[in-house]
Amino acid sequence: MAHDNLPAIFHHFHPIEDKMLQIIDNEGNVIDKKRMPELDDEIIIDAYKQMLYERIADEMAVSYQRQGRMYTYTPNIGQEAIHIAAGMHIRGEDWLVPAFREMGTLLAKGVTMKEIFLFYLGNEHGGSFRNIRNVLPMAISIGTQFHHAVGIGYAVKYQKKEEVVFTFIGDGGTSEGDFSEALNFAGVWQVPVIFTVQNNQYAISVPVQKQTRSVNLAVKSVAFGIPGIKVDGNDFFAMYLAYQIAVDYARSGRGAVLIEALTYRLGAHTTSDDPSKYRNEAEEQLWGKSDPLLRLKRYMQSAGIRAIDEEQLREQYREEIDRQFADAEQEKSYPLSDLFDHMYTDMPDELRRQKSEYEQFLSWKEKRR
Amino acid sequence: MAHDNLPAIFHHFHPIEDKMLQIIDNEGNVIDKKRMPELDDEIIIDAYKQMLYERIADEMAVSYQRQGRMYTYTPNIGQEAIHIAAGMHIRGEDWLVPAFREMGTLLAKGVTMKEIFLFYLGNEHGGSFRNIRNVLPMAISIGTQFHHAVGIGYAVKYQKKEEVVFTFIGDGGTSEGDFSEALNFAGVWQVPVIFTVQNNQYAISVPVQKQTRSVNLAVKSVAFGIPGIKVDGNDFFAMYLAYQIAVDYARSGRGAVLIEALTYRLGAHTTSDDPSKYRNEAEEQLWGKSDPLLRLKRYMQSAGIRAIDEEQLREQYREEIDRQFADAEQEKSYPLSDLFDHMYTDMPDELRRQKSEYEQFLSWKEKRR
Amino acid sequence: MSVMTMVKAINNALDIKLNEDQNMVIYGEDVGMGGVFRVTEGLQRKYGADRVFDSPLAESGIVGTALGMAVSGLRPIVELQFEGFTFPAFNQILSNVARIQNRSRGKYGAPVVIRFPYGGGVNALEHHSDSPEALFAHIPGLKVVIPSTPHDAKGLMIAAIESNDPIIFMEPKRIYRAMKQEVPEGKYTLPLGKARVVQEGTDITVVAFGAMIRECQTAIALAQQAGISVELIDLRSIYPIDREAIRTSVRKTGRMIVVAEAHESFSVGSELIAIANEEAFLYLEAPPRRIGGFDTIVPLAQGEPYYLISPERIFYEIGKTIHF
Amino acid sequence: MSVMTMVKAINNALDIKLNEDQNMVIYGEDVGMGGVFRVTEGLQRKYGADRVFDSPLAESGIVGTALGMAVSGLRPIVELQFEGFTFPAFNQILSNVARIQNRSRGKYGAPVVIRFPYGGGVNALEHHSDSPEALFAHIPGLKVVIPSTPHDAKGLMIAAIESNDPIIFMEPKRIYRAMKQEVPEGKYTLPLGKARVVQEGTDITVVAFGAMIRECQTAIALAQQAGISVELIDLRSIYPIDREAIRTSVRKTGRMIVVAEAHESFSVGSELIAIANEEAFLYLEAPPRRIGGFDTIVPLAQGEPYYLISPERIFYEIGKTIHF
Ligand SMILES: Cc1ncc(C[n+]2csc(CCOP(=O)(O)OP(=O)(O)O)c2C)c(N)n1
Ligand SMILES: Cc1ncc(C[n+]2csc(CCOP(=O)(O)OP(=O)(O)O)c2C)c(N)n1
Ligand SMILES: [Mg+2]
Ligand SMILES: [Mg+2]
Repeated sequence: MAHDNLPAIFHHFHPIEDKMLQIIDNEGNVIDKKRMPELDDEIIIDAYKQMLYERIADEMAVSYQRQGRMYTYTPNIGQEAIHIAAGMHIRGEDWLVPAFREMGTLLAKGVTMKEIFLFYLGNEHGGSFRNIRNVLPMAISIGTQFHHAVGIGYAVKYQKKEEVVFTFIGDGGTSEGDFSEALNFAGVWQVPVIFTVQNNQYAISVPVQKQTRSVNLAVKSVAFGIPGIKVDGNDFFAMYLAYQIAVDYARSGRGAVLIEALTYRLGAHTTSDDPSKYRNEAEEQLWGKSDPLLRLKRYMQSAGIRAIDEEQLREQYREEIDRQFADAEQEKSYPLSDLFDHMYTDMPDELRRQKSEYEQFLSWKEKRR
Repeated sequence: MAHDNLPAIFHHFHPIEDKMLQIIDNEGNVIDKKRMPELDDEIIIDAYKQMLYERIADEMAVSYQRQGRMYTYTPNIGQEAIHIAAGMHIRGEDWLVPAFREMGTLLAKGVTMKEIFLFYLGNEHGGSFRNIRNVLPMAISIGTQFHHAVGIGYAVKYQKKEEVVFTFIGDGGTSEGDFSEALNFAGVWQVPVIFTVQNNQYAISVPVQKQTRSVNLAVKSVAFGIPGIKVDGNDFFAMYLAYQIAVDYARSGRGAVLIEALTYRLGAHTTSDDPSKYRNEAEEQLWGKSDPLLRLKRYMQSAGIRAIDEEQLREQYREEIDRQFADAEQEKSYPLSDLFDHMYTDMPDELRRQKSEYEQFLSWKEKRR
Repeated sequence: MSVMTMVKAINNALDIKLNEDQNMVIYGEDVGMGGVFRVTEGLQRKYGADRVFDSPLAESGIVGTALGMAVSGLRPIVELQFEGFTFPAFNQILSNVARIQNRSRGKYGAPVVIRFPYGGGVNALEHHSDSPEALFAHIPGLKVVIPSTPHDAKGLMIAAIESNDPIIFMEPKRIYRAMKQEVPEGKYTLPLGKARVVQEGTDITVVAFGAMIRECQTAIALAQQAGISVELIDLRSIYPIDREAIRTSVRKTGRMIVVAEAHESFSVGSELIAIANEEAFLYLEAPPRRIGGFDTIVPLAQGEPYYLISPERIFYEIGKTIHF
Repeated sequence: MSVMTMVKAINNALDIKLNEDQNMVIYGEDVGMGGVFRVTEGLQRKYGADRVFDSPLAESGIVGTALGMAVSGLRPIVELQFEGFTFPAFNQILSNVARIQNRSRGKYGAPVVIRFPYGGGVNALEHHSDSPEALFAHIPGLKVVIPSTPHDAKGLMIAAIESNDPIIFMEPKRIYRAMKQEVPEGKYTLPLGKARVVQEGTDITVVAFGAMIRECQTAIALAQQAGISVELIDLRSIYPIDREAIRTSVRKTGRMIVVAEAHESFSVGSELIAIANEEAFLYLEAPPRRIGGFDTIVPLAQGEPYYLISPERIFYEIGKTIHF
């Protein structure tokens, strides 16, 4: 691992020593002044607003699902600092290769809540993010997305572009072969990919301690010759700094970076999951104290940043989200051709035949009525 | 990674520092007296003889193949110290889960050359190692064997046995997802498995530098919370010591170990490969100086160990190997039922039908003559 | 007797065998807390975390380690969380689980049961609605089993666990809890590789399995009203297929349709049509047909009604074959 | 025109396209030095190591990264070393390569060619003699192509590279160098999805592909001596299958056998019999049959003669169908 110009932070927080980059504590106090990113108040306020928006969208999605208006849903609650910090660094031409729990970053890329809702309402048009450049659909088959990110990284490099690829995975996902293979390819090819592991402590019911015996997840980078760092994922500033450094590293052609963002899934795995089956409230409450929104708000208060009218904001966001959901709910036309049209760029006769046979059945059915 | 009682050597040679355990140098001089295993002369002579036997068997196999008497063959030349050192630690009840380039360890387990030849002569009976307990057939699908070893390790632990599982892979194989997954399972389950990576510098034509950017291969253990060590694989004593420590660690229930054995594939990848297409003679000659047989012989000479009559031994081994090959060549009966009998413990009618239809064809063919 | 859903019946089968055989272990993702469908509910508490446990999230590892356990004396049952996540394990299944017996000339067995929910109709995300049985059935060395009722699920699962061959056990998730049935409380097995005649009839043979049996039954009621007598066969085993059952029935009825959710091309339907030709060509009065899914990705919830095979569609196809 | 083996013809196709399209890259294990069968020989020297290169030894990575390249503007051709080593990549192929177009509603294409040698008859170790075409053909979203001559290999490969859909390109390794043929030097394509009538005949249709075409030709010569007129169809494309070619031929001859090396159950043969029934039922004079490998692991060299399909066996089966 010949790390020319490896930023000092990767030495200082070498994951083998299991140190964690943290800038503010749970009370919002700055504990690492030297590393505090210099951000205008307005940027911090904006970050908080984005986190709040993601939080509210999640809460509402869960309630739509409870009302039986949406199938399943995977909430992001507690992991917003990661998503918004990433979103503040991702450029329009950069690539986002998501897993399925990084809504805030999708929104930052320009994806709309309507599209996200449409996806969970069971329509592929929602998952395609049609109008936004360089975002892949969510990856359900865990781990596979890491290879796609590396391949995009290769293309970016080959085409001598300056794009950076952001990709995400969960703590559970680090056990999949594809995770390791992809980091290995990224090391060998030296591609501009930022791999984020959102270590939210659980893969559905399985705690990270049963997932791996490594000292942390960032240290997995060592096996593949890329720099890695463990970061407090509930600390917006730490995540902001980590992405700043990683983006700079990747964009300047030095290669890939692995970021472990330590966080906690405050909600259920999906709306069909019941966390009380496998974890206790005490634990949830403990982590609740590290809620990234709470921490950032406390920081803002103690730093004397202009107060925002949160109640009014919440109201505004709720309305906005409700509107998007209503829009998505209305878009319920799903023609038969949607099944066939995108299978191939050039539709085989076989599919044409199957479709037309089915249409015959439909007209028989129509007549029968 | 809570390494209670981690033997000091794993700290001293922590792979992140890229140090290598080495006890004798290319000239056979002891360079690490403190770690030199205390071995009777007769044991050292025996080790040398086993290495010699493996070398000669390889040379003869290659020549049988050239004579058109055998299909393909994968020589082990240059990697014998690893195989014999492992073989000297593996007990009758221990498990051997091979890749396909560890002949000396197979022989130590009791497998015969005849069986090995029979396999390369295209008969599954050769690959099954029928009479030897706890050896799996060679693994052609690279990486998959690591999971089998871990599963066996789980069974051993579950059944409260004291067996240890030895498994092997090449440097190229470390890129496969299964390699990483298996180390991860081994870490979590703390199973008695000794993983050896034979880093012979090449995966067919691909040099290890194109395989991974990690500082060495032993360091991959760090990603999965198991101890790892890089060892001079052409140094019999270093390998002997490494296995001694690893076996002790695993057998006492402390978990798995990863050993990177640094070596060189002095021969071709298989008999259909031509290394001159991708590497130069200078490199081969350089590594030739580190030939494990040469190094051990030099040590034996300078340590004043009783000389063996190598010419006579070679003659004796050649005859013995020729006899085994002749035996294998003669065993050419391969009844149709061999295809069907072992597919299921309880043969489905479908297979019976297929077999009997084929027999009808055969008797038609017979009559047609 | 006790009234059980399919989930409960499988749970009961696992319970009986765990109790009986100390060498049996069960693991997979989230299996400890009962699995996402609660099929392993309560078993960890009862049998301990060294026998019923969570594995890391890696399907190749789950199946590959199971093979290692199996060759060294354990009898592992592994759960893969959904059919769509069997594919990271496909290499271990095809290259090793299915082959170790033959590769070792019978020295090592592979008594592994790989079980997973499959099939559509549950308004799920991608990879949660597929029916990949044909992929497994084409792999020599495996047996592929699919139950259609709680009763069958229990008897077939116990048989699968007791078999010394590797079994792919596919559970139609759509009917996991959709029906309840009286199921004997004790141990019983059903033979692997044998189909069941669900209902006798004389005009046409309908072959199906899994969740499609119910749909076929509804269609058959429609057919009956139209004066058509249908024989319904539940395959139960996709490999080996019960050739004799097909032969007997198709020779009797002269007509066959196969109903299966999977993509039509290269499907169980194709195989059964080949068998019908081989076994009953001279008896065929109409071309045997397959009613399957399109050769498309199974759509998300809004599009799924097109993809799913409705009783009405089956009735329509019965009519077409009858009036050929 | 130039006399070429199939290896040379594919090499030539790759060369032409690399030269034409800067966005095309080729990689895989040992591809840099030409690959174990020398199909990519000389290309790295000519086009540089950023366009033709070795990858780490990880098939899932090879295919998964290719998909990433494809969605971002490159046109990757990847080599998997043998058919037996496609399975570590099976999940990437099935879950992503085949699906990204549909999943993204056409926003992202997947112009990936996945090529690998397949099939028996070369006295190889395990995993080097299989014919898994049916597994790929059952996956919606893929096209599966198999050439049987150097000429076809070149034309189909260029068409595959130019296609915007993902292609599984299976190369019958047994005839890689076993035949030479005049092949045009310039660029040409053959349509994907269309079969070729190799030889016209009136008594029976034989459908085959890949290395089996040659064996069929030998068998047909025997049949001719016995006064049987055989129509030979080379599928060329396994998915989509050329239904029209089957219809036309079987309606003419009334008889069909399918010859394919793969395990018989759930095979291309099964699919073609289904199609023959759907398209030509009333014309069938004998049951269409499939001549395939057993449902067993392909044996090592000593047992392989039993498994391989000889011209004599094909002739025997032709006779059985003719005299049904
Ligand atoms: C290959 C694969 N296996 C299994 C699943 C089923 N599954 C969905 S989410 C999940 C847990 C993921 O945990 P983690 O990676 O930590 O991500 P998180 O859900 O915590 O964000 C599992 C097992 C899947 N989607 N893909
Ligand atoms: C899964 C898989 N992919 C590809 C191959 C083809 N193959 C056989 S040996 C080999 C190289 C192996 O290199 P390495 O792991 O370093 O072992 P070595 O041959 O050097 O002992 C390859 C690519 C294989 N056998 N299995
Ligand atoms: Mg998680
Ligand atoms: Mg090697």
